[in-house]
Amino acid sequence: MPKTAPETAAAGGDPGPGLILGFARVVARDLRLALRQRGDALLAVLFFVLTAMLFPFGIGQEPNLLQRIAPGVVWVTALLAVLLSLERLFLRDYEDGSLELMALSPVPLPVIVLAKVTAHWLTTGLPLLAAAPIIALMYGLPAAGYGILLAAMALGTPTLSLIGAVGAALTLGARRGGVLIPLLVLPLYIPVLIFGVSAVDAQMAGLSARPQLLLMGAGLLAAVALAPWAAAGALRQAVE
Amino acid sequence: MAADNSSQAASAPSAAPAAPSGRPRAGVRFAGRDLGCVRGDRAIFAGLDFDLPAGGALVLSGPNGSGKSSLLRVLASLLPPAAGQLLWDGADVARDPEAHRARLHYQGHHEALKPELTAAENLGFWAGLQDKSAGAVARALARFGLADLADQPVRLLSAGQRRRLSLSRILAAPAPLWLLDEPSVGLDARSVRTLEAEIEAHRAAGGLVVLATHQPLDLADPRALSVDDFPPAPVTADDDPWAGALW
Amino acid sequence: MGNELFGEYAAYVWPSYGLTLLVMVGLLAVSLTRLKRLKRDLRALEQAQGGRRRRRSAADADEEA
Amino acid sequence: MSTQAAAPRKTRSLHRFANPGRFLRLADATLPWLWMACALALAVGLVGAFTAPVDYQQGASVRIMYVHVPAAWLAMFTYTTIAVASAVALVWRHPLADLAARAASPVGASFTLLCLVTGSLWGKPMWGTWWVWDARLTSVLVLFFLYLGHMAIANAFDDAGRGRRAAAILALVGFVNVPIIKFSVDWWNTLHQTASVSRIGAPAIHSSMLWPLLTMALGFTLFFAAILLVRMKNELLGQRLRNLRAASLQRRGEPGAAATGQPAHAES
Repeated sequence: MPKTAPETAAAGGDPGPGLILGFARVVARDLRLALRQRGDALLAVLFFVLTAMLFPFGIGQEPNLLQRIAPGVVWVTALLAVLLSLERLFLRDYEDGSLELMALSPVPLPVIVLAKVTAHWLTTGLPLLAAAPIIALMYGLPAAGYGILLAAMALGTPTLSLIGAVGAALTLGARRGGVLIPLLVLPLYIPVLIFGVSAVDAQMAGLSARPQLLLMGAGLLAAVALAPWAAAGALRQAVE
Repeated sequence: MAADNSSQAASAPSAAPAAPSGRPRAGVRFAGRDLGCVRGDRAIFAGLDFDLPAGGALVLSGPNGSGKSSLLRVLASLLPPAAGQLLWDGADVARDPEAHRARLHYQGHHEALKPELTAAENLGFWAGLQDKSAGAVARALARFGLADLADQPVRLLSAGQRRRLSLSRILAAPAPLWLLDEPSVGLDARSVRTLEAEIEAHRAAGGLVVLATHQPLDLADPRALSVDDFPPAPVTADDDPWAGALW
Repeated sequence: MGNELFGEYAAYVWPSYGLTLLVMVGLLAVSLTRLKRLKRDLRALEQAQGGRRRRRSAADADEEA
Repeated sequence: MSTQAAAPRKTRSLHRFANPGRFLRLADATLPWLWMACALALAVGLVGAFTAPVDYQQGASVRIMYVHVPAAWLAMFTYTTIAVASAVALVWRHPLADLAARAASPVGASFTLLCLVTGSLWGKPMWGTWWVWDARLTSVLVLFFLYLGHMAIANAFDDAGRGRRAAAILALVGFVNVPIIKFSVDWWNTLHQTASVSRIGAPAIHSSMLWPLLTMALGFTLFFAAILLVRMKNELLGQRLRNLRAASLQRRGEPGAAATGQPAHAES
């Protein structure tokens, strides 16, 4: 509908793009930014593999011991890798003023938060998923476990990013905000860790991992519904 | 901050006064009634009123730290007012914040530009959030003389060029209300004139501008408001709610 | 009240009650001393800002927020 | 009410708490009664606790239950109070709710710690170890970290109001997660139930052991209510002190400002 400039100027702003389009544009920008500085994604994966590699030095390389703790180690190190990368989720946008403009844009803030978390997951969670089999291999995880491990991480890592986003948003503008995120977020990570590991354990024991995966799916849906809304509330406070 | 609703009943907004400049068109009016602002535990200003017709420009003056930026953030609905009401066409802005956000552009001290992205990409993103085409972006860049820098990564641009790029963001997507916080800082003389021309064009089209500035911009009959004239009542005023309560 | 009261687990029962008392008294002490200090500072500051009538009549119209 | 007249406006000070005067008077009125009721409940509870029959299996160590269980109850009750106060603070922006949440958090953390320590003291005679990964103790341990997170973020900001509001959101997010954590820890506990750790089945509560337990719980709750009111007064007075100091700084910067409430032009 061709509107000449005066009408739009006097009448009121334009309705923003649809939610999906706004979401896609924020994801596209964040991915382009991440591509322009590939370091961050790589750091998370390197931390993940390196930390997982430390355990045998501590615990010894006795095969069936390593095999038993493999899911636990993979999940704990993945969780810590996600935790490390949470601070850069909003901090740069908060410091250069982009967050204010996003809060003022027609695209609702929860949608923008969801888009930023999706971009964060694509640049952090997915690489962890890709690197997990390497660690499982190092620990001698039986072949049957790989599929469930990846399925569980595919459901779990986005939940970690979503819950982490609330922590990252809450600590914006705090003194030493980054140090605070683990304290706020780790207690909330415990259910994901428990079900993630028990899914693989159930598979190893020959039981079906369906209940664990279903619960993790429910956790993910709940996180998708609540976390962006809570993080948006925290961001609104940060841009005051 | 307690958003205090009970006091609004007392100062119910009267019908918007007729446009003083006798302009026939019943343009929109942007007004503030008894605005109060608290940031951190410090009261910044209180009892602030203003009234801006369509095509009007409100220039905020006052020494540093008197609350010009805070007022602009209150008008942009970034900072909820601790007291009082914002009215757009007589309707309380707090009732429909989305609509208010859609009708304004806010330009703060930060430029919201990513050094890794090119000028066109940066502007394209912000215009994209307003659902504007690439054509609008190109026109906006051209109006601020940045057409040839479109494909330059922003980290290679000078501070002045970044400032102009940030201002051109406002031109890419038209919105009736411009809230500019010291827009002319860091601009060379030619760019300041371009800025003034853009503001006048916007006002001619019925838009409104509220800007805080230290360097005077020559705009047609601007309305002045000194935030300094509305200091907060000191805490120990007579109506001290603590009186007689402590011991 | 012989053996049951103490029993061989006395070494665990008494520390638990002792600790409970410690927590309660500790919290109380911390809060009350802070209250006293705040009141002292406030009274000093109020007096420093000129002799305002301290005791206002109860009828004073405290405005409802 | 603020007049539109050109005369210097008599606007209310913007630091309106929900009429602090009335809250302080209310608090001062109820506090003595609360302390008396708390002392009475605790005294009666203690007498009951030490006269109740001893559980045949656990011997006298079951007496720890009379502090451990009320502490666990108070840990949960306080977190619920914080969550409700946070919801009120965020939805209705009621300033006193903000203060209540901030004042209650350290109290909750202390009783959660008390619950953990008394729990391990109770478990030691039975299992020979100070810490046992029992489902309930582990959940209380996680709750303790939720408290620490709440207190940490409440103090992490220079602007006290910003800290309180951020803590309010965290309290709500935490409150939603507590049942999920409880469920997952129970699930995890049943999975890894090693033979040696017999679930400490709640000892068959004979009525003569039950009423002291409930009385002690009442005593703990009354203590919480009283200490909360005292700590809220502290928060209010602290806020008042900061406001007065800020105002006097501002006034010192104003040449010729009259001493009393005449609003002068701030030169700052």
